[in-house]
Amino acid sequence: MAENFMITLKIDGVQISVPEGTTILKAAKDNGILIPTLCDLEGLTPYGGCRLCLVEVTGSPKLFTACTTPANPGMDVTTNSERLKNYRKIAVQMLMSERVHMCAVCVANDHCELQALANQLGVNHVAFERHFTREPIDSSHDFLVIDRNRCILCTRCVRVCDKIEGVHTLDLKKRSKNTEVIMDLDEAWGDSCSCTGCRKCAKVCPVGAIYIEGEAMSQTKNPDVAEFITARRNRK
Amino acid sequence: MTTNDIRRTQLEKVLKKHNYQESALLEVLHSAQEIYGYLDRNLLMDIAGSLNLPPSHVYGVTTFYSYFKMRKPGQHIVTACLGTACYVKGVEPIVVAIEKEFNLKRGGSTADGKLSLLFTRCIGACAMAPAVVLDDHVIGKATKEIVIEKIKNMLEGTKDESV
Amino acid sequence: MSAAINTSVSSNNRARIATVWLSGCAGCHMSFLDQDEKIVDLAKKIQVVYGPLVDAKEFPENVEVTLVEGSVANEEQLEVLKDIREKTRVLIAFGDCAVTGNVTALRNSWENSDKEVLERAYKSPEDLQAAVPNMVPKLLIKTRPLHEIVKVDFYIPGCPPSADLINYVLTELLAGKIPNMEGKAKYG
Amino acid sequence: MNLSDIQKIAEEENEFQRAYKYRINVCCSSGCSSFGAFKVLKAFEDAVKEFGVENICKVARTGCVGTCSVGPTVLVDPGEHRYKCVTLENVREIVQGHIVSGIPVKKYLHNHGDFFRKQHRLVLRNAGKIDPTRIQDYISAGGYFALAKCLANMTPQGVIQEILNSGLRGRGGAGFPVGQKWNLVARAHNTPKYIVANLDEGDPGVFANRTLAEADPHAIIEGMVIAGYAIDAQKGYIYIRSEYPLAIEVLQKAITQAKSMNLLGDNILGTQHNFDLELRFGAGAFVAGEETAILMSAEGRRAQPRPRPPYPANQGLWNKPTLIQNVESLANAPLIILNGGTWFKSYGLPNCTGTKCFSLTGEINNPGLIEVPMGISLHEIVYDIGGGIPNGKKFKAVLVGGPSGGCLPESTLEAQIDYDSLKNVGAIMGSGGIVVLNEDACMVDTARYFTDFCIDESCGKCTPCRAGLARVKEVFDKITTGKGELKDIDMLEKTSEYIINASLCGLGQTAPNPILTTLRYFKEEYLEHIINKKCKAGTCFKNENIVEE
Repeated sequence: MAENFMITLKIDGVQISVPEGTTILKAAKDNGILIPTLCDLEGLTPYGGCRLCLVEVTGSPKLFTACTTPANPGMDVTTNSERLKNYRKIAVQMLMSERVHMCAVCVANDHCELQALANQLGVNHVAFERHFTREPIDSSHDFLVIDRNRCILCTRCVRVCDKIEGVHTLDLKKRSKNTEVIMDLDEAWGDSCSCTGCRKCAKVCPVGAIYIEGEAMSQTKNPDVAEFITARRNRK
Repeated sequence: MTTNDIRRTQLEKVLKKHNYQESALLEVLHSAQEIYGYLDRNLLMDIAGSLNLPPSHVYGVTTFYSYFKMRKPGQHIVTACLGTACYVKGVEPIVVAIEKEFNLKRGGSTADGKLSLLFTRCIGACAMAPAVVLDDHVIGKATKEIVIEKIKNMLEGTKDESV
Repeated sequence: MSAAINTSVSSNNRARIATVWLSGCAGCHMSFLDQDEKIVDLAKKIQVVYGPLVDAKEFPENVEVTLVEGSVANEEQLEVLKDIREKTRVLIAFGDCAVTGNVTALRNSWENSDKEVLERAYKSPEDLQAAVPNMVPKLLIKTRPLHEIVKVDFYIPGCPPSADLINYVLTELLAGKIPNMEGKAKYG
Repeated sequence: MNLSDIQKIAEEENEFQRAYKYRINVCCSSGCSSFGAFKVLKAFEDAVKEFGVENICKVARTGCVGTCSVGPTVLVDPGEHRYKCVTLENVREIVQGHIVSGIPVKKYLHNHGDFFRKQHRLVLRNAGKIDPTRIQDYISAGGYFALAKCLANMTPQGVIQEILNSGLRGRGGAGFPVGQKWNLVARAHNTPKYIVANLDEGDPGVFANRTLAEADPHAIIEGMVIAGYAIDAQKGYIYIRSEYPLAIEVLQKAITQAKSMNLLGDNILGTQHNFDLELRFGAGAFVAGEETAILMSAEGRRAQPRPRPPYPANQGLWNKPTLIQNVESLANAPLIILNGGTWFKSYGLPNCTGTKCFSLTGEINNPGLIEVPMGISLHEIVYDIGGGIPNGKKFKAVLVGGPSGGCLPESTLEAQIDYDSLKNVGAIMGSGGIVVLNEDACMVDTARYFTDFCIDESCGKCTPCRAGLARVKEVFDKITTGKGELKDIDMLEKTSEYIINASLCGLGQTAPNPILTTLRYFKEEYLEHIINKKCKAGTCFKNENIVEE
């Protein structure tokens, strides 16, 4: 593999060089340009679902997800135009209106990536009518709890369970707005035979959907776990 | 052998035909539904084990596609087509009439389990819209009177010779 | 934008400001008072003409800015808010309940919550005589944030919004500027 | 088997068929069979025997004739006499009159007006003429000659060049040049390569692909083997909806026959070329027709699209280079190889060549399956081929391109059928559905219906499509129950724009088309709903529609 082959591109007017095959998101991040994202997480397979990392590439009318699009030589990428900012605000509002996101009463208050993003982008209200889902909270597991009313369907938990822990306890059921995260055959978490209780799902959850009973969020949240384990595994 | 064993043998044949390949999941689910009528949890667990797939994956796939049924359907099934042509030509009043006449809700079955009312997004019989399917038989250019009469005949077991 | 405050209409060159307390816990008002010494500067520029902090019975005409705390949960509040909107030039949704519904809207997940909530509050298994009093205003089917009922000019999220943020927003508006909320406000 | 063997089969078959003076083709496609076509077929066979004319009259089961609304239809050759609404009772009369006495039975004949006059049947060349369950029928009509020609006289690059010359563009909706696509896959380095034929016709109101498969399955198979030769793929899948049992049966039979005659499998026609074919079944998911979702589904997974790049031409099925092509595009290939790209270009427009199949339905006199040259106007389709609106009603709109197409008013009817013109008026080619609405239709409700469809069919992966469409639906619920406000129109426009630009796949990117086109052409109806709380069509504001929160 020509992993040291470097390519040069422009992001927000800055010339940068990255190894071939790097995604735009990573290329930007490594050069101090943070593109917002909720579903992407280093160490996991890119998903491209939340649509927050959309960027403009000069010469194409289409928008590209920075998390899945590899940086190409000579690319001219804009990450923060007014249009993109506006789209990100809409995306955050759609996520906040889709299920019950009431920060003040959420276990992840102050440790939530959706909340942080709303604050950062200046989303000071949600223009869409809010939806109040009423999924029962599953606290049947010894210490892991899932509140699907707060889930944003980023599938970080599903991917970390599959790729990093390797047990694939979690997956999605149904489709469209009825999509939900499930354990095994849609069992109560406590009845799941395959779950190892590794807690990684809670660590990577960007919101307060999966959490650990009786543990402070500051202690639970550790999204870097996926990257960290991947790096350790790849150690020669 | 019990019926269940016979069915399991049939399913095993299907699995073998597909070489127990993970990628044949949809085909296996199709066959399993044909053999058993619907896909219950035990069956899904069995298939997951046979294809060496995580149960959550199998469940996720089964529930993604609307063709797969996880509940036992009624003895007879009425499927109304909700395609554009049928909608334009007025399938909705027919559905309402069926609901009223047989006292069941869309997507559900009658209390005695004899009749289910299901939906499909277009069976491709658009030139004869609106279309309603009774078990495997398509009624084209349906009206509520015709459909209700045919359902009644079907429930009474009288064979309809006019088609 | 219309949000910039015009101080010239008031007699003493101070902007006529009102605060209103709908379905909320008064925490936002507490935070307003929590501006400490900054409130002294602010007081030189504003005149509070209505609200829980002052003794006025009727919502006056020609109010420049109204800070509305809390969501709209019942029919009375619905009328009050519409009245305020008519008499106010700049209406600010003040705090999470006003902006999102927050805790007060959690009942929206339940069907019939407009009835059940009252029964839960007033009836009890111990006292079979207890009943929902008939002078309680009828609850709306769903608790709503302000902007779903009337036009809102500005939003200050937070549960409660920090005193500094309140001060920043008011100061900017009084200076005829539009506050930039990026990275400043915080839900929850 | 080789070319001369094929020629021999064709000659034998032709001779066999020439022995018959008459041929009765009974359409047994899904449409007609729902009116009992198979029983009619049996009745004809019996009647022919009864009258002792089985030596001069061949009764054949065929695919779709086109006039699906007057089924079961029966075509008697020579002379292309079409009988409509044939029932078991008048079969004997037709045989007696037409075959025994030699006089067509006028009272049962179908007066189809101009239905066929403006059509050009290239893809549907054999539809209604041959028995789809007999490979000999296909061969006698010139089938598999193109494949033999490729294998014997053309290089893979030569085949691609011919397709490039023809200017054929993908018939699945997006209109990407087919030759270029083949080139991309041919040049991809990785092996093995795959072909996936898209027969997941999920658009409600569309049945063109199904009809093709039921009427002429070998045209699809031959196209796939040719494509396999051109791009060096040895394995293909036909991804077909499970809602099409008859098409599945016909295709399965065709594959078996092709295998037994060495037209599929190893060393096809005695050459080095191998190509194997399997069916894959969909299971009721519209989104599975999307290019990357179909791959997920064919791999046995949830049909959730993934972002491109990487493109399937480089990383498709099991991350190998994959050619995904609509079956109609594939069925064009044998014709182009046989007659040349230049010949193909003589049909349609210079930049948009050939023909396109449409299913024409809704409030129209002659609904059915049509194939028209590119460049024909919508007006000609609706009024000349379709015969206008029945019951003296007025035309209101035509929906072109399925649930994510556009609702076009009278003023756009002069628009011609090609990818760009349709895009200009707000519609898309889509998979070829044309639904006509008359004055009784409510356009707000129509847009709501399509939004509803797309919400149900959204895979749920990306935010704009999953959450955005649901928000849009709420606005429609408001408007159609009398709670609409003027600002809702603005909200519809802005949200639609966001969904189009930010969605992951074609479903989300086109789902707001009906909303935007109805807003563009029928805004007054929205205003009427919002301001006057009135629905002229009487569809909205009904109690049963009101969703009380």
